[in-house]
Amino acid sequence: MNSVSSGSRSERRASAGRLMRIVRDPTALFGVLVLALLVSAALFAPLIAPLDPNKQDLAARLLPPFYAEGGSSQHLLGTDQLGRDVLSRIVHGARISLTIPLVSVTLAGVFGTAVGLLAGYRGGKADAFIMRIVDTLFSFPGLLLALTILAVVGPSFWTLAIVLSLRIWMVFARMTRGLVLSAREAEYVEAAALVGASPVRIMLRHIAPNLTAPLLTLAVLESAHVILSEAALSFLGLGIQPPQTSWGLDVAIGRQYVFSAPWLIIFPGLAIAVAVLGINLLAGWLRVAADPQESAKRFAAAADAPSAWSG
Amino acid sequence: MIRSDHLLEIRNLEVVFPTRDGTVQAVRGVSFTVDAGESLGVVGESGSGKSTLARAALGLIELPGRIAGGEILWRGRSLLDKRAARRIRGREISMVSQDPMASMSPILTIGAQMTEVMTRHLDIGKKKALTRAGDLLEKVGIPDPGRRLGQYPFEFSGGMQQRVVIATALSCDPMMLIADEPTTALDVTTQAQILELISSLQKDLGLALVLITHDLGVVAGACDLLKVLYAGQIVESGTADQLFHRPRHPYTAALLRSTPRLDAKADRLMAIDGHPPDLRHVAGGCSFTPRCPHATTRCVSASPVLQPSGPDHEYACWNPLNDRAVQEPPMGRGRA
Amino acid sequence: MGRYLLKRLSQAVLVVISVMVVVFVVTRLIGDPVAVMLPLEATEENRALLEAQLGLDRPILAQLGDFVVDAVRFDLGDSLWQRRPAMDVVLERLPPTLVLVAAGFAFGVLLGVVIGVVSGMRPGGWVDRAAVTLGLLGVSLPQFWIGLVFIVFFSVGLGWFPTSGSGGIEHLVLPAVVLGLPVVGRIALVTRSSMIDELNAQHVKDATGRGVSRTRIVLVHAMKGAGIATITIAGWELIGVLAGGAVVVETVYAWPGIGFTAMQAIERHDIILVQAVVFVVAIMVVTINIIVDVAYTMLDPRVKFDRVS
Amino acid sequence: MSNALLEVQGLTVKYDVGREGFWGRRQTRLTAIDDVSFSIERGETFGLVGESGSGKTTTGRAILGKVPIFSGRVIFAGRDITGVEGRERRAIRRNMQLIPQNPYGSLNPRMKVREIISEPLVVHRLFKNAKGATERVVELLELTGMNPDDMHRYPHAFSGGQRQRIVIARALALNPDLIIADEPVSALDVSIQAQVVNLLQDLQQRLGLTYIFIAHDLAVVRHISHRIGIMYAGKLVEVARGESVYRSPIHPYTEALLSSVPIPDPRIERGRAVKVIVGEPPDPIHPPMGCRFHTRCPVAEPRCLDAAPPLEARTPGHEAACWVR
Repeated sequence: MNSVSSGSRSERRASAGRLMRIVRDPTALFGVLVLALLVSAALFAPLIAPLDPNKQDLAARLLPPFYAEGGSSQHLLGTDQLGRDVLSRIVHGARISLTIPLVSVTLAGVFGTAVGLLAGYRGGKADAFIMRIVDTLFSFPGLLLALTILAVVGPSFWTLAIVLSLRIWMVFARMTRGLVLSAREAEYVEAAALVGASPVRIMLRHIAPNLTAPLLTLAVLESAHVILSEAALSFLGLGIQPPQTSWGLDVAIGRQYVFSAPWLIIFPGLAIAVAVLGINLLAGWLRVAADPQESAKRFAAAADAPSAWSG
Repeated sequence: MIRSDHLLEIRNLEVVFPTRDGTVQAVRGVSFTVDAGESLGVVGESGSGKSTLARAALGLIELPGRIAGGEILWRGRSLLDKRAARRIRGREISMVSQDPMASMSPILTIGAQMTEVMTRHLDIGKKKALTRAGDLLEKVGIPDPGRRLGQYPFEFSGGMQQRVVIATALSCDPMMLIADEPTTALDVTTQAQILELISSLQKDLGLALVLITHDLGVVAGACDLLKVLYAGQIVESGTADQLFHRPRHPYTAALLRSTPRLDAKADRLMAIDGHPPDLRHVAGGCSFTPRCPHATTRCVSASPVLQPSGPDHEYACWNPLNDRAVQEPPMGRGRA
Repeated sequence: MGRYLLKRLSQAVLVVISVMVVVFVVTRLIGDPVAVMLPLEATEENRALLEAQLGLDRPILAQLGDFVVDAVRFDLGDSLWQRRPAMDVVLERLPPTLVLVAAGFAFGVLLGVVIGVVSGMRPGGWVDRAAVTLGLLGVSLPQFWIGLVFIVFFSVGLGWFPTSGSGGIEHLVLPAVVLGLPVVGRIALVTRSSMIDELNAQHVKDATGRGVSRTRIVLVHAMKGAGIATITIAGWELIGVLAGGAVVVETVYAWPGIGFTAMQAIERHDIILVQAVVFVVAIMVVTINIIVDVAYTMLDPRVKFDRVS
Repeated sequence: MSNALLEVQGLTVKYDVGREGFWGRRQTRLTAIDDVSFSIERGETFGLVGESGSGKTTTGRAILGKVPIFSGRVIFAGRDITGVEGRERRAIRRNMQLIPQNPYGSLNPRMKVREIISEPLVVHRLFKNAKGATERVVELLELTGMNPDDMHRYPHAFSGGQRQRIVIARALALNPDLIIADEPVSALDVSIQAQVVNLLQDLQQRLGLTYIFIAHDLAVVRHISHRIGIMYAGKLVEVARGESVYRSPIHPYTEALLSSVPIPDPRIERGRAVKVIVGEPPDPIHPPMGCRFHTRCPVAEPRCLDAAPPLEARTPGHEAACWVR
């Protein structure tokens, strides 16, 4: 009724303008840059990494980073107990630490979305049955169960990726179902049905476009969870196994030298933290950017606060 | 202190709301007064600034909105001072808003919400406040108040909820009641009940009433004086009789003619072409010009100001309608 | 209400059974428990003996039946490592975990709610920005890493707290704080955003218009509403702490709880003991779920009304 | 009544709203509309008025086949279309269209006006795609008083009144016989409301449309309708020509409803004795026995509690359901 609501009727902005706005949002920009850096590190690891991550040099064992006494510019972040270059290991570790979330989230996203679509669109008994299973899975003791499974089945890249995707597919299913249900309630969907549009057309033309942005945001957010879970499992010895390397595994190995060579845990851990923070910032921004109502609300709530601060 | 003999005096009020797509000038230089016991109707369509005006009068404009100019005086004291406004809200001026369901907290009992105002403003304890709350409920026509006080808003029907909101508004014996679309969310039979309640309370308690609505029918019975708002400005103001029967501003007249009436069957409604202006980009001149059948070049170049035309009557128009062009029902015969 | 509780309880039992069936399927069908448990040099006789001992030579459905019946009787078999009932081991190690979880969770929720409420009151201000940054860090930093960094910094560097083990309150501080950090983050972010929603709700604006004081609006109107939203999240957090965080933190600090025990059991290939831990944690998880639901019902009159009628 | 375009006979709609009893054995049903019968002639506007929960919207939706019908029949152009589903129902939609209440929600924000208006044409294969239907879209936009260039814009660029014109253009795309307008102007401002009401009247004259005009605003309904049906708590209580309803209402509820509507004229309003009816509409899950209005009726008698009065003709063309009057 008041003039504000009638004044800001712009529900949809061109996506080009949306992309431009990320540049103006410092936190989102930070997230994007961090991710770009890590992704390119993973893609071009052999080019970027100064040394071979598995090359041992027992003469140069446990060298401290460059800034500390005894550190050298050859090993910027020091070396481990076998004389391997920490920086090179981190750059290479990005490959596994970023592929695992990519694979797990893709698996979970595709499966979860399919299940959610089925539940949301069919409704009735099928919906009730599926959602009962999903609810039950939400009450499972997550990490502990994953540990048990990995202990029995044996950890490998694929078992790890699958176990991690088993822990999160329900999130996609629940969200997809919710989105489908609320989109089905939309008046323009009913209007389309009333002019005689077929169910397939309604699904593809009117409902599906509402799913992409939120699901993409969810996928970004869930990959942060997967990175943390992979790191924790690898740290506990049930994730990535040597000679492969991941950040969590490096921390686990460095743990034995925590008193004498703390840089062995500091830097790989920092890599995890920065990656997850970057993803979380991006997800926060995406959520606001994808939802015009939300962004208008934020604008009203905090005149010029950066949108990603909404968490 | 600025002198004012009126209960409420608003001078040249300007309220703006910055949005991403530009700053909305919601209220643009509005001045008026309300005296004790008066009943004033403020009529306008959505976006006319009527709700903003109500909230401004209570010091309730929230960021990013702000009062960009003017003065609001309550019995001579400025309400632009937040602390003064806080002292007066609920005690001397009360408010009833559009949607009673949204107006009360869904998770607190009616009793808790009625007494919290009293224990703050009146020097009484919780127990006394509760007794008083029960009396008030009875007064607004809610049976079995003792039991009702322990219930939550969702256990009441829409009409009953609005009665509770009214009772709460009256709990500290205010001098003025601002009712912002108090019956818009209600059914017509309930609306009749609530309007009757508000009118009788106003007379019994000697309240000043400011009734804000888009519905001309609602103000016709309840208000003696009227202000017509368009695009954030008062375009005409006067007694209800004057405005309903001898409107001078073309917008007032057009509004009356485009309203269908139950008591008169017209072949055709006289619609106003176009739509209200975008208040983010206000052009000079009279805002109604693009929709006005009597507009001239002068209307585009210069803004008319409110000028008096007889006791209690003002309008802002360069080409006012003839005073004798009496608008008697049934109206709107013939083609647009 | 009675019908609702009954329904919830039967769902809880169903969840615990499903968890155990999953564990059963994984251990007996996908994995080979005997191969996992026996040392590499074990002979064929050792193998047969263990199979008979575990009842693995019987038909799979009979095994499942035994497994479920035993679980209902709280008898999950003897731990191979400790050579006594696995359930006894778990129950013995449970109190330290409960102490740690209680301390970490309380720290997380209290600090998280305070930060969330304070920052939600003035979104966009510097307090809010600091709080949101803290919240984001809380959910972004890997727990095991923070644990180790704290050891390096507070134990080795400053010498304030012991590096590991249990004992006095000084042993509890670091693990509890580390366990609670992600909870602080998420609770703060959720409380903040529901505070913002509540404070922008029409009923809060109208309460201001009615003359309700700002203090009462924040402390009663907004916080009660936000609290209802926070409770659900807190329930999820507690489950996460129990079934995830505790395992990691106990391992980092060698805290003698069930999480640490589970890791030790995994290292020793003691599947029976791992199963017992999963079983007990599953029971605790469903109990928390029920408690959260009931708390929700009691706090939100609308829900109560719906469910009773 | 052979000339009737639409005949509704004993229409009853019940919704399942939950379960009762400790074990939830008993299904709770809400009777949204109960034994509603009326018929509409070609080219006529039939107004359906009532307060919220009276069942007016459900009646419209039941005719459109959007809610399951518990009992009764809907006969459209001589054909029984009760319970018709799927492909056949989609074929019926060509002749029967809806104008919904909310002009903001009923247009897909991701589609351009051209795609929106041409969608019915495309789904009924009158044209291959939105581009092919452009000429017809231009025609429809002009018909509804819009600028043809508007078809390249998204709905958010338009005001409420313009959006409602787009909605009307879409409804007209297939040349339907019957249009069910469910509160088509209640979300609009008075000055815009008049534009849309006038447009609907013009279109009826030019295209020979038949309307069911559902609204809570009696004044608007009276203005646009030839005949009016008054609903209360799921029952049709009175049906008559607009003039008769206003001048000589029979049912006490109709009388109260008319008396509740404020007249925008202070001289009339001040002198008028409003017959305020007390109380609230009944709980639809447990409606009162007998006549549903008896709990609030000023003239109720003992027999009103015993049985529901049938809707009967009192004078030619004027039906009412009341024992007392």
